[in-house]
Parts: sequence; C-alpha cells; structure tokens
Amino acid sequence: MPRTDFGPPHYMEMLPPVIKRNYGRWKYHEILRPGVLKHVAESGEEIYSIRVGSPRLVSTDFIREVCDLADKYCDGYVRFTSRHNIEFLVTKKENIEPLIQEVKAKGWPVGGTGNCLSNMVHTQGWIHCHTPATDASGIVKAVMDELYEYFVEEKLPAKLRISLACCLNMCGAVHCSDIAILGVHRTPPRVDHELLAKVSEIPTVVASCPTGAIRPNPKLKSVEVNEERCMYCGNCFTMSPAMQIMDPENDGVSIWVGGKVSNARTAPMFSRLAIPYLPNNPPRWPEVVEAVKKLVEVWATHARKGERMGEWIERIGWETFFKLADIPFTDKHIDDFIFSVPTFRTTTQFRW
Amino acid sequence: MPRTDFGPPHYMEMLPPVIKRNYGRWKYHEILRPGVLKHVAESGEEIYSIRVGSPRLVSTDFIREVCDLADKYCDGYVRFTSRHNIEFLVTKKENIEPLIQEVKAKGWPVGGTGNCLSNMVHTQGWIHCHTPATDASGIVKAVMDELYEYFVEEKLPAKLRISLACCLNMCGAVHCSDIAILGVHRTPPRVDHELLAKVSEIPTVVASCPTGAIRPNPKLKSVEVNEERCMYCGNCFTMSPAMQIMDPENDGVSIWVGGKVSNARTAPMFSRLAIPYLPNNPPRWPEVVEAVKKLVEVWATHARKGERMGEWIERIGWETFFKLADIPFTDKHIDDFIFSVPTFRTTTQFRW
Amino acid sequence: MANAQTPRVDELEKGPWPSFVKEIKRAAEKHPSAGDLLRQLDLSYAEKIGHWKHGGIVGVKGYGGGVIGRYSDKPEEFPHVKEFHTMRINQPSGWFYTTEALRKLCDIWDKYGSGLTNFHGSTGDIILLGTTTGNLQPCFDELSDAGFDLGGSGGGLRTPSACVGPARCEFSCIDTLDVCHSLTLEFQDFLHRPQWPYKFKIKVSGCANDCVASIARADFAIIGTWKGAIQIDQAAVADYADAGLNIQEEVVEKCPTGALAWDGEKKELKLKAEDCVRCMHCINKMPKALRPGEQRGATLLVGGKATILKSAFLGWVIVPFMELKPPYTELKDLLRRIFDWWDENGKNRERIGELIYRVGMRTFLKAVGLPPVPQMVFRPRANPYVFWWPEEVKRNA
Amino acid sequence: MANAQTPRVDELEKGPWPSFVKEIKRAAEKHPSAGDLLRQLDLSYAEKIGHWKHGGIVGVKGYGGGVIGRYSDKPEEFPHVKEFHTMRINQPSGWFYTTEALRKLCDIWDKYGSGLTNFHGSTGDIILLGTTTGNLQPCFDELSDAGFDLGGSGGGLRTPSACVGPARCEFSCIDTLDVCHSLTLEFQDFLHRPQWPYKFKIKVSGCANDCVASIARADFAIIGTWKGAIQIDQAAVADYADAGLNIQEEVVEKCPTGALAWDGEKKELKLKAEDCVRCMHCINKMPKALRPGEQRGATLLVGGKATILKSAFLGWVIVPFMELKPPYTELKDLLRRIFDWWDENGKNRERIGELIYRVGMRTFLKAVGLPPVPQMVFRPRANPYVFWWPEEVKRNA
Ligand code: SRM
Ligand code: SRM
Ligand code: SRM
Ligand code: SRM
Ligand code: SF4
Ligand code: SF4
Ligand code: SF4
Ligand code: SF4
Ligand code: SF4
Ligand code: SF4
Ligand code: SF4
Ligand code: SF4
Repeated sequence: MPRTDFGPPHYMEMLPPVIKRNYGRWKYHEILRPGVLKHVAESGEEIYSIRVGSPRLVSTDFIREVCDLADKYCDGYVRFTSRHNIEFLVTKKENIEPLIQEVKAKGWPVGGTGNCLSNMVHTQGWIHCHTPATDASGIVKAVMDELYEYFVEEKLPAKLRISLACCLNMCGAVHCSDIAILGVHRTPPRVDHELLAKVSEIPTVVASCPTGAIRPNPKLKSVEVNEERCMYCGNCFTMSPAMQIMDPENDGVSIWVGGKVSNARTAPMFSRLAIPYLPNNPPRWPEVVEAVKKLVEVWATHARKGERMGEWIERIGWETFFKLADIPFTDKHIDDFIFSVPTFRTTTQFRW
Repeated sequence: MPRTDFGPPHYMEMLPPVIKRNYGRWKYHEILRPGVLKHVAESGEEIYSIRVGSPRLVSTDFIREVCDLADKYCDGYVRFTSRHNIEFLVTKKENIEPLIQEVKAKGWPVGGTGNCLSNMVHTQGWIHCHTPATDASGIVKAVMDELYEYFVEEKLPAKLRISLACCLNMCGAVHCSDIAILGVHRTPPRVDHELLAKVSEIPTVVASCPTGAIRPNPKLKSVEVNEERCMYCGNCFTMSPAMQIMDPENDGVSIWVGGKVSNARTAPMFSRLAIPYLPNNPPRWPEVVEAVKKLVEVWATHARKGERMGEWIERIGWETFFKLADIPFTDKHIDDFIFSVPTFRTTTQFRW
Repeated sequence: MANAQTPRVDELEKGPWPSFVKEIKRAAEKHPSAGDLLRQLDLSYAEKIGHWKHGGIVGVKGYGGGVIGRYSDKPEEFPHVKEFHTMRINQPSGWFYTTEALRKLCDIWDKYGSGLTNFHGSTGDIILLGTTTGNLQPCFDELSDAGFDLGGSGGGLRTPSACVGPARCEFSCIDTLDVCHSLTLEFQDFLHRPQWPYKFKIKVSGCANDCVASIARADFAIIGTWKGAIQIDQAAVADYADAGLNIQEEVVEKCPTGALAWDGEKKELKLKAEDCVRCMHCINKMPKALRPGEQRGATLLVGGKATILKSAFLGWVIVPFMELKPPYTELKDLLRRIFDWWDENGKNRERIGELIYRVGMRTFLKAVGLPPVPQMVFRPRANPYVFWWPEEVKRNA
Repeated sequence: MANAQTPRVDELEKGPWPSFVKEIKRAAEKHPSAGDLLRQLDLSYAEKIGHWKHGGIVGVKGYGGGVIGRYSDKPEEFPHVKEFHTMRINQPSGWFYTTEALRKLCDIWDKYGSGLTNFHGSTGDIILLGTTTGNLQPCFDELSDAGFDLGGSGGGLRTPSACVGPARCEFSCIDTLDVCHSLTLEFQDFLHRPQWPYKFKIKVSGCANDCVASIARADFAIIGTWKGAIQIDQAAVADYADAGLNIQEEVVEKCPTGALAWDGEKKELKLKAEDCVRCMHCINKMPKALRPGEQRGATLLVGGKATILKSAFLGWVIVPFMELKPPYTELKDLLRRIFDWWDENGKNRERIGELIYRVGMRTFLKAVGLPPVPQMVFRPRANPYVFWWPEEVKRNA
C-alpha cells in the first residue's frame, strides 16, 4: 500500500533562495517591457520574471526544454502563472537578454504582462472531454496566432483576458472574461431509450433538468424531452450517457464580452452575450477568429486609456456597443433565465 | 337601463380657458415660493398654481369648500395632483395672496413643490380594507404633523416622497419612495377549516402561495400551512377568507428607504428595507414617526444639494447608511426571495 | 356625534396637518355611516386590528367592476357600516375639474353615500367611500346622468391616468391627457367588464420625470421622450449662470452620461447629443433655457407592478420610441395584441410582467410582433441558456 | 508518425503561437497513444464531433477521485486511446517548481503515460493527460515516491490554488501560499475521498486584484485586504507625477468612491480613508508610492461558480475581514462548519451557492454562526417577504 494523503510538495522547497530571503517583503515592481517584470524587495534585492506564452497542452519534452533554460539562467527554478504562462525567475540581470534570445529562438513568445493580451485560459475540447460542443486547443491556437502582436507588444488600452470553454459547464470559467469563447449545443438531447433503461435511474435523469423539460416515459422505462423547454445545457448528459447532446450539425461557438474578475476600479463583472452562434469550422475557425479580432479592435479603437472591455461598454452603453461592434441584437441576447428581470431596462435612459 | 361605457368626462370640459388657449404651448415655469408655481406660455400668458395639502380622505363639505375658493379666485377651476394635493389654478396674479390667506385660515398647508416633502401617497388601512397590517390615514396624519415644516418650507436637499401602504399588496406603491412605511404581517395565516371547506376551492388556495407553503389537508377538506415556509404575504387570504392573516399581537410597520421613480439623473430605484419592524402603536405611532423623522434628518444633514435619499445612500454605500442612521443590520435585510442573488455583494469593495 | 366615544382617533384631530378625523366627523353630522365608521376605527385603534369582513362582490347593472364590496364584522355594534361599499369613479384625465362638476358629485354622494371620499384613490379614481348595496344602482344612475362613469376593479383594465402634461407643463412630449382619455374610451369594455387573468394598469407621463409614477405603478407605462438634440438657448443658460446657478456642479456633473460640458468663460453649455439619455435633469434645472428635442414621441414600458407575487417590478422598455398622434392606432393595436396574448397565456392572478418573466421576453416579443433591440435591456444575458427556435437550427435525422 | 494522416490538425502547426499539435507530435514520437490522440482529433475536426465515450470511473487505491476516466468511442480505429485517463496531480502552492521536481514528473509520465500534460489544468492541477487503467496505480506509486499527491475530482473538495502572493508580489496582504497549503493538508480527506453533494473549490488571492480569479471560480474565495489608510509616500507620488503619470485622470478619477484628491500644485495625494474600498487601483498605478494599510487580513466570499445549474455566481462576501495567521484555526473552523451544513442540506449536484440561494442567506448565516453585516450585500432587500424566526414573534393562541 503506497502512502496517501501526504499532500502536494511544500511550496518552500520550490522557491528560489532570493524569494525565500525576501518572502513577504517585496517593495514594488516595474514592467521593464512586455513579458519582463522586475520586483524589488525591501532588502534591495531584485528578481526578474520573464513571462513566456505556452500552448498549455505540452509534451514532457517541452517541460524538459523549460527546465534546461531554467537550469541555465535561473538556478533551476521556474514557475507557471494562473493563466498557464511560464515565468522564468532570473536573479542575475545579465541573464535576461540571453534567456529571451533562447526563448525566442524556440518560437516561444515573451509578453502577456501589463496592458497585453495574456494567454487564453481554456479547456479540453475534443482532446479529452465527452461533452464538448467545440474544440478548445484548436480555436485557441487560431485566435492566439491572429492576436499574437497583442501578446508580445503592449498596445491595448488595458489588460485583455480571453478565455474559452468547450461547453456550458464552462471549465475555462469564461463567465468573467473580457472576451469569452463558449461552445454551445443548440438542439435537445436525443434519448437512447435502450441505453437509458440499462444504465440510468429515471428520477435522477428527470431531476437533472433545470427547466423541467424531462419527464418519465414509463412504457419505455426511459424518459422524454419536452423540446420546447430544453435549453441544451447538457446537464442531463452529464448524468446519463443516454442523453446524447453533441450534434455536429448544430453545435458551435458563442462569443461573450465585458467580463472581468479583479476588483480594481469596478466590481467584477460577468461576460455577456455578444454573438449567439458561429459555426464550428475547423481547423482554424475563421469566423470565430475574425469575430474576436473585430471585438478587440473596436475596443482598442474606442476605449479610453485604462478601460477594460467591460468598463468601456458600461460607459458607452450596450446599445452603443452593439452599434459600434456591428453585431445584430436578437431575442437571444435578452435573458430569460432565473435572474432575467434585473437585466431588463427599467428606465427611459438609453441611447438611440 | 342607464347608459354605460360613456367614459369619464372629457378633460377639455374641465380645463380653464387660459389652459385651453395655451395647451401644449407652455414655455417654462418658476417656483415662486413653496406651493406657488408660475407657468408661462409661449404666448406670454401666465398661470399660477397654488398647491395645497389635503388629507385625501375628505368629506363632501371639504370639496365644497375647495369649490368655494376656486369659484372666488380661479374662475371655477381646480385640479388635484398625482399625490392628492389640491392645485388652485389662478390667472390673476393679485388673487394669489388673498387665496393663500384664506387657505391658511382654514388650516390647510401651502407647499409641497420643489425640494419639499409632498403629500404622502397612502391607502385605506383600517378605514376600508380587509387585510391591513396597520392603519393608513392615522400614521400619515401623525407623520405629516411631525414633518409639517418640510411641506411648507423648502429646506431639504431634494424632493422627498414618503408613501404608506397598509399591507404587502402595496396599494400605495411604496416600492419606489424615498421613504416608505409598509404594514407587515409576521405570522402565518390561521386556517379556519370549517369556513375553508365551505367557501374555498382547495387547489386555488394551494396555488395561491408563492412559496408553496400550503398543502391540502384532504381529511378536513381544508389546507395546512407549513409555517417555516410562510413569509406572511397574505396572498392566500386574498384568495380565501378562511386564511386569516391579521394578527394584532404581531402585525406592525416596516420602514423602507431610497426609492425613486423619476429618471432624472439616476434610473428609478426600489425602496429597500431599513427597519424590519416597529409596533402598531395607535393613535400616533410614535416609534414610526420618530424613525421617519430621524431618516429625514440624517439625509438632510449628510446629502449633497440635489441628492435624493437613494442617490445619497448609493454614493455613501448602504453600510455607511446603516451606520449614520444608527439602524441595526439584521438577517432580515438580506434578500432571500427570487432575485436575491444580484443583491449579494460580489466584490471586495466595501467600506468598514 | 362621535366625539366622546372615540377617544383614540380624536387624538388625530390635533396637529398642523389637516385631519381626516375632522373630515369624518363633518360627514358624520349628516351621515350616520360616517359616525359608525369612526367608532369602528376607534375600536381598531384599541384592538390593533381591522374590522372589515373579507371581500364581497357587489356592483351595478352592466358592469363587472368599479365597486369594492365591504361589510363590517361588527354589524351589531356599527349597523350603519354593515354595508359600506366603495364606488370607483373614473376621474377626468389629469384630475382637472370645474367646480360645477365637483359640486354635482358631492350632491349625489351626500344623497346616496357616506359623504366621505378619497380625492383621489391611488390608481387615480375618485373614490366614493361607503354606501349600501341598495344605494349602488341609484347612485350610479345619477352619476351617469352627471357624466361620471365607473372606474376599474378586479381582473381587467384599471382606470388609466395621466400627468398634467400639455395642460400645464412645458416638458410634455406627448398629449398625455388625450392619450389617457382615448385609451380609456377605446378599452372601456375591458375596464368595465373584467375578463382577464388579473389587473392591468396604464399610466401616461409626458416626460422622464414620470409624475404619475408610471414606471413603478403601471403594467403599461407611456413616457414621453424625444429624438434629436436638446434645444439650447445659450443666452438663457448664461442668465441662469448669472443668477447664481452653479452649472458645473448642479447640472453638468449630475448628467448621468457626461453628455454635457460647461465652458464657464464663454458661458456656453455644450451637449454631446448622442450621449444624452433624455433623463430631463438639465432641462429640469434650466427650464427657461433648455427644451426637449423636436421629434417627440414616447417610450413604452411593460411589466411595472407592486410586490404580489413575484416581487415588485419596474416597467421594462419594449418600444424605445413611438410617435403618438391621434387616433393612436399603432399604440392601440399594440395594446390589443398584448391584451390578447396575456389573456390567452396568463395564469389566474398573474400580472403581465410575471407572465413575461415566466415564459421569456423572446416569447412575448414574438407573440406581439416587436423587434428585439438593445434598449430593452441594461445589459445582455450573462448565462448561456439560450433557446433556439426550431426554424433556426438544422433538423436532426 | 501521425503526419500525412492528420491533414486538418496539421494546419495548426502554422502560425506564430506555439502549437499544441507540434507538442502532440513530439509526444507521439515516443508514445503511440499520443499519435492515436492526434488522429482521433483529426477525425473530430472532419466530423465536428468529439470521440470520447461518456465518463467512466477509475482510480487508484485509497482515493476516490483525482482521475478522470476516458475511453475512445472508436477503439478499433484508435486502439492506443481506448483507455486514456487523466491524472490530476496537486500542484505546489503558487505553481513554483524546481527543475528537479519537474524532471522527475516528466520521467514518470513518460514511463506510464502519453507524455502529454497540461501545465496546468484550469483548477490548477498538473494534468497528466492520458494513460491506461492498468498504469494508474504504478504511476501513482512512483509519483507518490517523488512527493506528488493526487488532486481533486468528483463531489468533494477540489485542489485549492493561490496566487504568487508573498513569494513575489508586494501587494499580498496574506500568505496566500501558506494558507493554500495549510488548507489542502487540513482537508485532504475531503479532497481525496469525495463525499459531498458536489464539488467545492477554494482559491486564495493576496489582494483585490484577484489573480487566481477566486471570486469567479471558487465556492470559497479568500482575498487579502486591509484596514486603516493606504500608506502613502508623497515623495514617490511626486516622482510618478514628474515621470509623466497623469495622476488626476489615471488615478484619482478612476477611484470608484472618489476617495482620492490630487493637489497638483503641492504634488500631494489626499486620501479620505473612510471612503477607500480597497480596490487596489491607485496602488496598482503607483506601487512605489502606495502600499496597503497596516492591519492585514482577508475578505471571505462564498458561492462563486460557473453556470450549471442556476447560472454562474460570483462569490458573496460572508466575512468582511478575518485575520489570517497560522495555524488559521478560525478559518478552518468556519470552513468545517460550512462543509458540515452543506453536506447535510445540499441536494445532489447542488453547489453551496445554490443551496444558500434556495434556503436563504439567513439560514446559512445562522447555521454557520456568522453575524449579518451590511458588507454582505450591495443593497438590502427590496421585497417585503421577510421571514421571522419563531422566537422573534409573540406566540399566537
Ligand atoms: C502572475 C500572476 C499571478 C499568479 O499567481 O500566477 C499575476 C501577477 C501580477 N498581477 Fe495579476 N497576475 C495573474 C493573473 C491575474 C488575473 C487572473 C486571470 O487573468 O485569470 C487577474 C484578474 C483578471 C481580470 O480582472 O479579469 C489579474 C488582475 C490583476 C490586476 C487588475 C487588472 C485590472 O486593472 O483590472 C493587476 C493590477 C495591474 O495590472 O495594474 C494585477 C497585477 C499583477 C502584478 C503587477 C502584481 C505584482 O505586483 O506582481 C503581477 C504582474 C502583472 C502583469 O502580468 O502585468 N493583476 N491578474 C498571474 C498572471 C497570469 C498570466 O499569465 O497572465
Ligand atoms: C480539466 C478541466 C479543464 C481543463 O482543461 O483545464 C476540467 C474538465 C472537466 N470538467 Fe470542469 N474542468 C476543469 C476546471 C473547471 C473550472 C475552472 C476552475 O476550477 O477554476 C470550472 C468552473 C468553476 C466551477 O467549478 O464552477 C469547471 C466547471 C465544471 C462544471 C460545471 C460546474 C458548475 O457548477 O457550473 C462541470 C460539470 C460537472 O461537474 O458535472 C465540469 C466537469 C468537467 C468534466 C469532469 C466533464 C464532466 O462532465 O464530467 C471535464 C473532464 C474533462 C476531461 O476529460 O479531462 N467542470 N471546471 C479543469 C480541471 C483541471 C484541474 O484539475 O486543474
Ligand atoms: C403636479 C404634478 C403632476 C400631476 O399631474 O399631478 C407634478 C408637477 C411637476 N413636476 Fe413632478 N409632478 C407631480 C408628481 C411627480 C412624481 C410622482 C410622485 O411623486 O408620486 C414624480 C416622481 C417622484 C419620484 O421620483 O419618486 C415627479 C418627479 C418630478 C421631477 C424629478 C425629480 C427628481 O429630481 O428626481 C421633476 C423635476 C424637478 O422637480 O426638477 C418634476 C417636475 C415637475 C414640474 C416642475 C413640471 C412642470 O414644469 O410643471 C411640476 C411642478 C413640480 C413641483 O411640484 O415642484 N417632477 N413628480 C405632480 C405633483 C404631485 C404632488 O402633489 O406632489
Ligand atoms: C383604493 C386603493 C387604495 C387607496 O386607498 O387608494 C386600493 C385598494 C385595494 N387594493 Fe390596491 N388599491 C389601490 C391602488 C393600488 C395600487 C396603486 C396604483 O394603482 O397606482 C397598487 C400598486 C400598483 C399595482 O397595481 O401593482 C395596488 C396594488 C394592489 C394589489 C397587489 C397587486 C400586485 O400585483 O402586486 C392588490 C392585491 C390584489 O389585487 O389581490 C390590491 C388589492 C386591493 C384591494 C382590492 C384589497 C383586496 O385584497 O382585494 C383594496 C380594496 C380596499 C378597499 O376596501 O377599498 N391592490 N393597488 C387604490 C385604488 C383606488 C383607485 O382606484 O384609484
Ligand atoms: S467545458 Fe465542457 S466540454 Fe470543455 S472540458 Fe469542461 S466539461 Fe468538458
Ligand atoms: S439539455 Fe438541459 S434543458 Fe435540455 S433536457 Fe437536458 S438537462 Fe434539460
Ligand atoms: S395596501 Fe393592503 S391593506 Fe392597504 S388598501 Fe391595499 S390591499 Fe388594503
Ligand atoms: S401568507 Fe403567503 S406565504 Fe404564507 S401561506 Fe399564505 S400565501 Fe403562503
Ligand atoms: S411627467 Fe413630465 S410632462 Fe408630465 S407633469 Fe411631470 S414634468 Fe411635466
Ligand atoms: S437630459 Fe439628462 S442625459 Fe441628457 S444632457 Fe441633460 S442631464 Fe444629460
Ligand atoms: S492577487 Fe494581489 S497579491 Fe496576488 S499576485 Fe495578484 S496582485 Fe499580487
Ligand atoms: S484603493 Fe481604490 S478605492 Fe481605495 S483610494 Fe485607491 S482607487 Fe480609491
């Protein structure tokens, strides 16, 4: 019996000595250029963090390459960020330039700090999940290729955080991103009655539906879906493999905007629906890439300095946003779930 | 058979000639002093409106007194406002002063315009309704006596609109007032099983409950209340006399603040709970009067010029409001109905 | 006389605000029912509980509503309020009266009723407070001769009301009085013979100040507004400045969208018209200098109501702009479509706002034929629970 | 080699951003499963549909979670991904590594798995992507020898995570890494043996910038904050001004509460400390000049989650301020009370936020013994549907 419940390695074992010495006693930081942070401790000691973009889905050999560089320039220490970038932790100033050169030579981007686009938080998609409405890594690659300049250069009004989740479960937590790409199903699950009778309990499946669209079909020892009430959330599929929700003809991608997480200036905000549907068009999802790019550009063109996407939209009003972004407003944009009412406009204040 | 469906008198028959002549062609207005409005038409003609407070519950003789004055000074025309004040419509400037003198001699207040307290919108209470948790006219009289100065003098930061409704039906539409007084029940209905069996249909009574607290009791041909789920809305009583909700021991008054209706500056706002319960203490409800007065004064002291109650509170934050108003914050202040979630604080931004 | 018998309510004769107790006593001089009313009220004050029985349906011929039945639960003690029904009388638009009309009303009510009234009820009706079942019909007959019709009650249209509007307000962007009157006449059947799931209220305000609280108190709110820039008389603006108005602080900084700028040197007010959301604030502050833009119409909102059952709603924009010219055909057609849909789909005691909440705005818009526009929402949906109409997706095998 | 067989995904080798397809191909050189993965993905690209079967429960001895079972629905075509389970490995707090530790991980994974990983999963785990059922146990055994334990999955505690915090950030008001590590150790049973209604996530951010998105992605968010005034070094402020920062526009006017004022003459920044809501903005803009106040602690929020089922929630403040000093007893006790209450009252697949929504915040607060404070809400309730506890009213006869 192997030991259990010993927990993750203690973080202290993983920290470079300069950090251990100055732990909790950092004084300030500067961004020297995109991807290069300098933190200065009260002691006067300094640490440089070189942020490098990663595809996140990486091979062991990739990690070993990272280790090689970290051994060479960082005394064997490296970290990853909460958005899956790599951070090389450099203490010797003179190591910065050669490290960056080697990184670039590998085709890895340096950037993602300050008013840059950072790495896209994303999910599994067709690589590993059983319920995706779209792929994850493929769209991410296509979008990041197109927006590459915004990662390596700082030329946006503010931070830009794009995320992707391949189904409504939203593992990428796209619900609070400046721009979110979300895989959506658009047709009700098709019930495999035989399978259901075999593997699922009817009350569990019935109870799984948030809109009450599922009712028992005792004859078939299965269930039936009231298609009018189904909003394709896929929760029944999570509960039962017999409720197949993937649909190659109708699955696709929706685009959301204006979310943010930080409490800086404005309270955190949810991302809100911009484009209800774009088709799955692998391998490069041109419609999605184009739509995201347009959104970035319309924001970059119109926002004031320091205004996150959502802050900009809230200032100009969503009606103006739809106009500027040239996106049609449809009945799909109007909430009709539990908390819809507080989103309805209860004032005559609006722009034409 | 008398004629039916002829509709109200045509408004044109009721308008003074100066209004007919200048209908839709008014140019501007001035408030000459509390209760005295001057409207100037594009033609240069003028009309003066003298606003007079009314108890609303008035005798025919009162109306006749009003008519006497209107005949004497207003060529026989008069109107009432949407808040139940009287407006004497004077065309001859020299009539203003004598009219006001006569009005004052009767003990009627002149005021309610501009940054005054206007008349309280209110309801029937024990005078005429079957479900009140408190009286209406009595509290209104007591409050207006106390706040009289704010009606006749303009010394508040902005308009002040106080309303009262004697039960959760909210006929006074207290839900959007600067200060609202609302009668509340606090105990579940007591079922009169015999009566219920006689006069009500069980499914209707069961369906009437928004929280699903009522279930059938087939044995008694009646219903039963799950007291834990009941929030004393009284809707079941509206549907059935057998669900008595009035409770002299526990009924009383709650106080709400910060609502507004107009779209000026800020969007309309709901009134929000300040004081969950004050006892019914007729004839003058001293606790309620005191509480309302304190609210007016704390607002008048702290608000900036032009800031309605709700605008002031939103600026300083509700946490500061509770502190300044010296009102304890309880679990009752936290919403737990359908749209509760959007009222929860989803940011670390708050004041201590 | 009620005097010594009502020690509690008598306390409310004191104080500067006019006293309803005095009014009841005045009525009691002629009407024993008013005396009993006061005595019953005094008992309520003693016991802290109302003394009216539950409901009771009474009415006049040809009408299904307009009267609120009311019976004392102490008929032995207070025999004159054994029956004490309220008649709701439809007020003239804007609550304007000739004294002649008012006197007629008073005379009729002294003849048949308690001599007590509410001027007005909070929906806007003239409330004639308290009469017997037997007196209802003759009272109505005389009222009808005097030109006064019943207002609404029950599950139907309620008496519409309107702000003073063009009659005396320079801000009004629509003819509130006429819209109100015209709709009342058009839909009288719904007003007088309740036939819907629940009540439906219409209120009309001439501008965003919303002086009849339509956005809070009407299922259907009609609020005047305009397109195009506010009309500015710069000389008059300068006059306000000279007279001591702090235009920067009191006007410009309070504009919700920052659409205004004040050039204190030139004494010039600048407007970014596309940012103005027509909140009325600057116009309110400087009525001599600013006027609404020239293209006038109304914003229409649906769903406003008090708290029962799904909590209070403020009205929701469903038509950002509609021109309103008599005979208001577009408006009436829309209302008819809304009534029909609600009538067909609403549950018992479900206000239209609650129905829309239950089935979704998209269902409502489709049914009544209104195009979705971003002005309908503060912000679009944050959840991904989007419904697709069957015709919008490819059919599966 | 996968090359010619995967024409569609091969397109994704192009372009400047590093390519996951290249990574899969690199792994495929050693691992046939990686090759099959790519081929199956290419099929998905052709057919626009995933090719994994529904779920499947697999694991390692002594653990109830930490492994996501996955089976290809085309096992004949892609035999090497017939079984392709993911192992979630608990990352060290803050995602710091020695290269030694990383190399060990890689070696083990090359021995037992596909050679593919996610660094990291979006909950924060090291994701070892794809191995067979048979390899799970030996792989875990070696990982365990190397000091790596499993992360969470299923209805239990999920792997907590923390921002870089005191390790490299001057803003951190708490020891994020230690809090995260300490909670992970304390509640390992819940992490490794799921026993709750649904998942429960904890994330720790050192300040309101919330660099681990705890407010959006954690059922329980711990966010550093302070009491007392921001510490201002006026000379350093002046330096920022001299260096060209427009303090009025970029700092003062963006303060959400107007707590700041800039005296451009004196080059002095003034703070109304009681109005500061600690949003971090001014500190972010001038880290050399401004520092959080001296009394440090954390705000605790509950309920954050994604969209299933009652729509996404952001976390709700339940404790405005708690000091956090090891061994974090107060925090751990509170968490335990929360776990207990949720475990007892939650329905299957009901996140804690949904439970609180269903039964009301008051029930939650009472159960876990937290006092209601106005910081918990943006604004108090607008509906009158107030519940009273039985002990708060007089008992009726
Ligand atoms: C490294 C990292 C923490 C970690 O533990 O991994 C981090 C590090 C820093 N963050 Fe962050 N943030 C990190 C994720 C986040 C996230 C989470 C996310 O994006 O998923 C947020 C919330 C984003 C949002 O609001 O949607 C976040 C919101 C901020 C903010 C507030 C931004 C704003 O104005 O809204 C600041 C302040 C600033 O940049 O001025 C900040 C500031 C910083 C500082 C300057 C703090 C410091 O003094 O060291 C660090 C460098 C920032 C930079 O990149 O320019 N960090 N930061 C994360 C890097 C992710 C990445 O690779 O891009
Ligand atoms: C691997 C990962 C995505 C990734 O590529 O990074 C993931 C993958 C899955 N998630 Fe997730 N979730 C992952 C982070 C998240 C996050 C983000 C986070 O934790 O910060 C969320 C949103 C935050 C939250 O928890 O609300 C998330 C919200 C969900 C949900 C919806 C939960 C909800 O209440 O809304 C489900 C549905 C469920 O559990 O049935 C779900 C379910 C799943 C399942 C287990 C699919 C299922 O229906 O059973 C996916 C397995 C994929 C696979 O085959 O490996 N996953 N999932 C992430 C875990 C990696 C790790 O351990 O580090
Ligand atoms: C007479 C009346 C309309 C009627 O048809 O009866 C009316 C008349 C005027 N209103 Fe009003 N309002 C009237 C009820 C309302 C209401 C409804 C209510 O209180 O129930 C509101 C919404 C109140 C709210 O927001 O809660 C209302 C919000 C306004 C406003 C916006 C106030 C604000 O800044 O929030 C203005 C503009 C102003 O006063 O500067 C306004 C302005 C005016 C003007 C100046 C319009 C004009 O040019 O004639 C009128 C004189 C105002 C005054 O009293 O100082 N009127 N006004 C109503 C008088 C009621 C009374 O007896 O007090
Ligand atoms: C007389 C009046 C109060 C007053 O003193 O002015 C009144 C009195 C009653 N209202 Fe009302 N409502 C009156 C205006 C209102 C208003 C205000 C408005 O119309 O602007 C509202 C809030 C707006 C709204 O409609 O939502 C209002 C919301 C209610 C409700 C709750 C409706 C809801 O959906 O929330 C009820 C309950 C019901 O109908 O069952 C109600 C029910 C009642 C009943 C019929 C009692 C009942 O349970 O059946 C009351 C009869 C009292 C009586 O004996 O005379 N009354 N009621 C008002 C009508 C006078 C008039 O016709 O002019
Ligand atoms: S978002 Fe959906 S499809 Fe994508 S990994 Fe998560 S559960 Fe799977
Ligand atoms: S997909 Fe969602 S809404 Fe549709 S039947 Fe399944 S659980 Fe119900
Ligand atoms: S608020 Fe309630 S008690 Fe008062 S009049 Fe309206 S229905 Fe009757
Ligand atoms: S008072 Fe309201 S909540 Fe209570 S039982 Fe009656 S209908 Fe239900
Ligand atoms: S709503 Fe507008 S138009 Fe009507 S009275 Fe009020 S200010 Fe005048
Ligand atoms: S009407 Fe309101 S929004 Fe328009 S300019 Fe004036 S203050 Fe601003
Ligand atoms: S959350 Fe605050 S303390 Fe943590 S890394 Fe971000 S800025 Fe630093
Ligand atoms: S931290 Fe935020 S709220 Fe506090 S003073 Fe700075 S900008 Fe203002």
